[in-house]
Amino acid sequence: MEPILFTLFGAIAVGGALLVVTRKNPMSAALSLIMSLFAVAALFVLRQAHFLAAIQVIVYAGAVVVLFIFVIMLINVPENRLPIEKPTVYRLLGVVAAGLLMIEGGLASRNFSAPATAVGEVGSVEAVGHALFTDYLFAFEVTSVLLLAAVVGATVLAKKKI
Amino acid sequence: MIAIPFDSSQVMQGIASIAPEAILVCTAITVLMADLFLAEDGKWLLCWLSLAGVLAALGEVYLLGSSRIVGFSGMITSDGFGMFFSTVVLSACALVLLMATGWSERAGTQKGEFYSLILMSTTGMLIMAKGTDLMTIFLGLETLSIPIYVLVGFQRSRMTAIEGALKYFLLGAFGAAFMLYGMALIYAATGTTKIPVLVYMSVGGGMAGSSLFLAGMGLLLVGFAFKVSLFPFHMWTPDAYEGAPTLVTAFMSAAVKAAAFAALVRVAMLLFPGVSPAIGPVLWVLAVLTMTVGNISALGQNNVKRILAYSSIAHAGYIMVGLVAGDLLGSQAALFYLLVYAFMNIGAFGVLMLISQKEDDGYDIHNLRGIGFKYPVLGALLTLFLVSLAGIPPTGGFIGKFYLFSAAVKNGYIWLAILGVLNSAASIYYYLRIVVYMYFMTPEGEVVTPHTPPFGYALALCACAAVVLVLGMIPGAVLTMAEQSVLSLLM
Amino acid sequence: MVSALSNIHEYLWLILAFPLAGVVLNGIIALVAERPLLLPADGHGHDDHGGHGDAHGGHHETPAYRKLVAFIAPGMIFAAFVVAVLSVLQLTRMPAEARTVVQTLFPWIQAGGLSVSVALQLDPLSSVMILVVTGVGFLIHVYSVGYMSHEPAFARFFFYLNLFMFSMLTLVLGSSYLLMFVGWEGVGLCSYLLIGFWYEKDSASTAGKKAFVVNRVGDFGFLLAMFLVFWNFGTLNYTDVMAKIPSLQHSGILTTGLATAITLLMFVGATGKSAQIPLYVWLPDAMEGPTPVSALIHAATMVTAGVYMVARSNALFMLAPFTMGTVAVIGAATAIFAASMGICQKDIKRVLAYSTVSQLGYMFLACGVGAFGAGIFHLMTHAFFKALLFLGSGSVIHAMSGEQDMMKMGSLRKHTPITFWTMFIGTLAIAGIPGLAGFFSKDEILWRAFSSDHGSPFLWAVAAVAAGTTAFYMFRLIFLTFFGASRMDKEVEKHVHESPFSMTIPLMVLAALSICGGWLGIPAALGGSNYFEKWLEPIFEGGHKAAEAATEAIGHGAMAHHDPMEFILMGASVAVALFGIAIAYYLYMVRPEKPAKIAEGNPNLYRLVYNKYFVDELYEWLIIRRIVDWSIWLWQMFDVQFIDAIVNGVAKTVRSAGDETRKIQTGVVGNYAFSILLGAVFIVGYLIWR
Amino acid sequence: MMGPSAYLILSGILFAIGAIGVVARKNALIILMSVELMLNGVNVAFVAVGSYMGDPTGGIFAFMVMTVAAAEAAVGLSILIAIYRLKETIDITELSVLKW
Repeated sequence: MEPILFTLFGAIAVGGALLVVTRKNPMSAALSLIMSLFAVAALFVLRQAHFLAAIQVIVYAGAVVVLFIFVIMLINVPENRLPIEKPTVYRLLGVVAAGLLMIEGGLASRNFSAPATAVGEVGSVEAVGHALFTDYLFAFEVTSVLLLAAVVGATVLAKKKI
Repeated sequence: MIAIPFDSSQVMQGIASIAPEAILVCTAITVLMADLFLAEDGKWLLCWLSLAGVLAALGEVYLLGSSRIVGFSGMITSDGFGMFFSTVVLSACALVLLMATGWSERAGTQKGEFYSLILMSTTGMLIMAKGTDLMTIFLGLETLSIPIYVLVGFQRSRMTAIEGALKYFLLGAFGAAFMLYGMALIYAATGTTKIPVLVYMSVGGGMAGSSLFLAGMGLLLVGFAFKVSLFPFHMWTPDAYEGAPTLVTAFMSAAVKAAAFAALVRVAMLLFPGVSPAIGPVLWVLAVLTMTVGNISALGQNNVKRILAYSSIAHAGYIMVGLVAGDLLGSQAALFYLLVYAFMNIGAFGVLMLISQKEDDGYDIHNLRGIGFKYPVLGALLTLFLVSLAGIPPTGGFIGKFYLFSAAVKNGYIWLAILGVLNSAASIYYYLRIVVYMYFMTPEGEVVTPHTPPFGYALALCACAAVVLVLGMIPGAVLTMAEQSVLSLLM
Repeated sequence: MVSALSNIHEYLWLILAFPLAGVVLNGIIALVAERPLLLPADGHGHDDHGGHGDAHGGHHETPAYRKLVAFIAPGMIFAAFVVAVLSVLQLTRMPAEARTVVQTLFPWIQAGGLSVSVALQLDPLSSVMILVVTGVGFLIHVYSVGYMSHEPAFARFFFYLNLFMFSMLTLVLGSSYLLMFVGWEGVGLCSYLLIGFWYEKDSASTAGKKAFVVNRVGDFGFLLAMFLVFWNFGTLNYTDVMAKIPSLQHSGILTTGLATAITLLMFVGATGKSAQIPLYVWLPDAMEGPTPVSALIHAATMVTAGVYMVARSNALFMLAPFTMGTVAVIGAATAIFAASMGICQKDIKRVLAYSTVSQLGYMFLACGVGAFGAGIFHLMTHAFFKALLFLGSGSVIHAMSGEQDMMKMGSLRKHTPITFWTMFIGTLAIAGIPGLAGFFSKDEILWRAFSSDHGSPFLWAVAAVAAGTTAFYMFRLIFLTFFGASRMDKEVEKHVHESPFSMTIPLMVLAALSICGGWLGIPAALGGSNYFEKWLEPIFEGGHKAAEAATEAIGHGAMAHHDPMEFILMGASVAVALFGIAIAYYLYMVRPEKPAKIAEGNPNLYRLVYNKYFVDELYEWLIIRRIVDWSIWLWQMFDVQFIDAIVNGVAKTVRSAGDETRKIQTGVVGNYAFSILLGAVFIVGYLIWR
Repeated sequence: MMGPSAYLILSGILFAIGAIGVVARKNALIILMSVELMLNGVNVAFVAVGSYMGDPTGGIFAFMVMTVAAAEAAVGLSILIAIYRLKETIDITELSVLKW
């Protein structure tokens, strides 16, 4: 079952990603991004990472992309003032370079193999929660500083009057 | 339901290992709160409050000393290496805050947000420097970067500032993604992100055959290279440096670079030996290209801030020479150089901030005409810092370069040393050019009137000058300290 | 008193401390008292003086601070000189093999296997250097008090000058290569500051920049040599390096190849500092600085640092025959080349500048043939007579209200007798007239160039021709300046005056030294004892021993001192010098006046005489004019166009490369990201496909 | 049979597509989305490796990456807003005052 679902959701994720980088209108790009993120969430479920799948949907697709959409509507660039993007040699080179990186990553990943013994109940809410508040407590605490910085920073830059 | 065991001794140990960071975060929050209650004419307190916090953190670093404290299941370690870089980062932060006392008023940064962002960024730097887990390094990197993105664009009504912020942000996120991808590949190859375990697995070339691990190391290197601005990952540097408020530029060039190099040195000293035949040439090429491109690009610049930005790229290349050498001496030299670099660069920016009347045009080299003789102290200070950057004795910059290049020679990288010394010789040209403008060019019209630095500012400049000179004449103690800290890393 | 003297070597640091005190005091005075000068309100007065401040009439009250400076600056140097003399005197009382005193002041760097202390080393070689530096330096300081008396930035000038003395003494007294390098950079910086002292002159600041940039090329060599020494010897102290040579040779670490690499790199450094081909270009331009600076830095002391370095490292150089050959050939080539360019110069200081380059070539020639003692001997005598000549030319310029063009001088002998006589003595000395200082040192070099194992008749011939050329252009200078009819501007002529005593007394002292200075080293062939060479022997015998060990040769024994060839060569070189003088006399004393006079008096006779002189015309046209033309051509083509073009061309190329490199910085984020992506692709690709 | 490396390869593909977006697009908003895409690709790798290895690190790392991504998005979007207020454009080719 997993190969089929993997192929399906993998294809949706890649398709959504391709749409993100090819859409002219940022709104369609944002919606494609949601599609891709949902597909990735499904892949997380396939890997028994239920907690992360939920977070992916709630935080990523839910909050982050909504923020994007919010900003898109806020600044609301008219269609005719969107940057004009034509295929150029430079862009082709960019695609080629990214393709090379993909091939390199693929070649390196090809011989990845997991130990046969591995059993994964690591993605459940309980397992993640336990790890998060024992071994990774520090990381969890650091994110609070990170988020505080982001909040302060976003306010400084975006509020009308400082 | 699995109960989470509570081991108070471990918690205490963990808190001890991050005590300086905790002090900084508390100060940051206090500053934010105080900002709400202070009247407009009382805002100057914020700066001193932040400074007090930084000094307290610095004191705490020394209270902890160089003894090894492993905190939070090996996520972070306070040791001699961490102490050295905490010293560098916190002194850089303290100097910048001292300068802010005389500068924020007119630059419009006399705000709680400004100081708390600086403090949070400093926290991130300490975390990055002390992190012994790839995750900690990544989180530290982000915690230091996000406030910096904002600080670059802090004067958001200035187009260059906000443009610099955008560029730095987009590329920073892009670069961080590469680093993250590298970490993922390393994790895939080894099943762990803890550096000590990685060392155990990779020592003696245990992982040298794994292309997954190699690719991961390469991408990790890309991430670091971006942060320390090595060619070809350096392009954001001049733009972000030019756009940022100069105080932030000084902070970035000294502290961010030091923190990023701290993590890079840790990784390079511990993990690169396992893959050295593969990664050695890469580092060699990066070092040479970075020096050359940085120096050559600086030659024709007319904006002093940009000159110093390119010079900072070149200096990243010099420091890489120490990493290419790859032994104790090389890393020791790199550490020493980062310390000196922090002081001389902040000093140079500090003097320039006084001379320039405003951002952007204020940093045109022509504004320096006639400064040298009219304001001899400022001129002499700037000359001292530039001489040190150029690596001329008897300054700390010379000792640092001497060590870096002799480490290269010692390890048989003769050509690297030759190219390095040649580069250093070429770099004299543009440092000298600034001095020439100060002393040997007659001003067209009035000589600009520098701002009179208040006490704190003057103190910071004098401290920079003193450190640069003292490290040039009696560097022994600091070199020993650098040696000890690298040794504590290798333990 | 006796007890204080008996351990004077414990006070060696005073030699550095006195100039340093001068630096501090003059710096404070400059900051406090001359600060108004720096402010725009007084800017006009500054400009008036600064432009060509060599000489201005006008008498005004000397402010007290200037008197103080005039007392402190030379006083400190004099104090250092006294300490130096006492130290050297005590050194002479010690047994020859124990004449190395090292005084450690404080540990400097002690980490990573490198242990360098700030330590001073007094030995026969450095004793010669400190005596020359402090002695000549003191005289030049005294002279400067008079010469710069109209300069507004008086204290600043002496601040730089004392700083220079401090750096130079660090260079020669330091006990390790690292300390030498510190001094090396220090003197470079001071030289640059002093060349550009009158920075309002564009040419002055450009010249300063050029000096600094060219010197960096040299420093590059020095630094690399230092790294190589450090990693193969594990130390940078002279005594340790010399002591380790035999054992390292034995263990096969110190091969000829390594020695060649180290010494060649050192020599690159020396060519930069000591203005040898191809890095000599900065020295003639450096004459933009005040004349005492030219005398002190660009003639007597700093430019000889390269020679000192080579002599200091003689043991290493002796191990590298290839380097020795290079040093000798470059030295000889520079000697003749620069001398030939001195022929056509019109500016009195530029003549002396080319002459300095040429004389430095002699010193390197001496080192290159293994006669380090002769090189240092010439260094000393040259310091005397060249400082004298420069100061004399300064006195002339002073008398001429700033005019430097010799074509606008003439007949000054009557107006400035002391300057004339002292400069005349200096000229005799440099031309190698027997009995004067230059004769003994130059002759020693010529003889060793001929007779030494590393020498050859060819080197001798080149050096001898250069000696003749030197005599020619120096007498040309004397004749054009002091003899003949006056070609001065009427306005200038009214003000011509002899310089004050503060300027003429140093001239007289230096003239005396130019006469007697050579008597220290009268060769055995002339019945002398060559005390000077014996004094330096402990320094150089190590090198000879090492070289013998390397070649496994049996000692050659003492140099054949009574070779009759020595007398023949001596006579030949004197003859060449006299020939040069004769040509100069003929061309600049006899010829210029005769045709004109005769033509005035009797046209017929004139034609006759003209025809009679036709042979001479032909001769002159064929040979002498050709030589002068050739000299001009050489100067124009090679110096001005070729070398300058190379220096400027390299600078320009690098800079335009920089402008191109910067262009990849398009300002568009996407392109920056592309660069990052490409970098990542290359790195990862290399790592996995390697 | 699909091996565990398939997830890594998919992760590489998503990462590369994101990189294309950053390099080739002019619209700053879309560049920002592409960065999110890259981070997302990395997350696939972390989660898959973690679950195959039976190690919680991967999941936690992915969790941290999401947090960082959210923070970056917030700051990045506020920079864009500030820029748009000042210059009314989000075209990066028009935002190139700083160069050379």
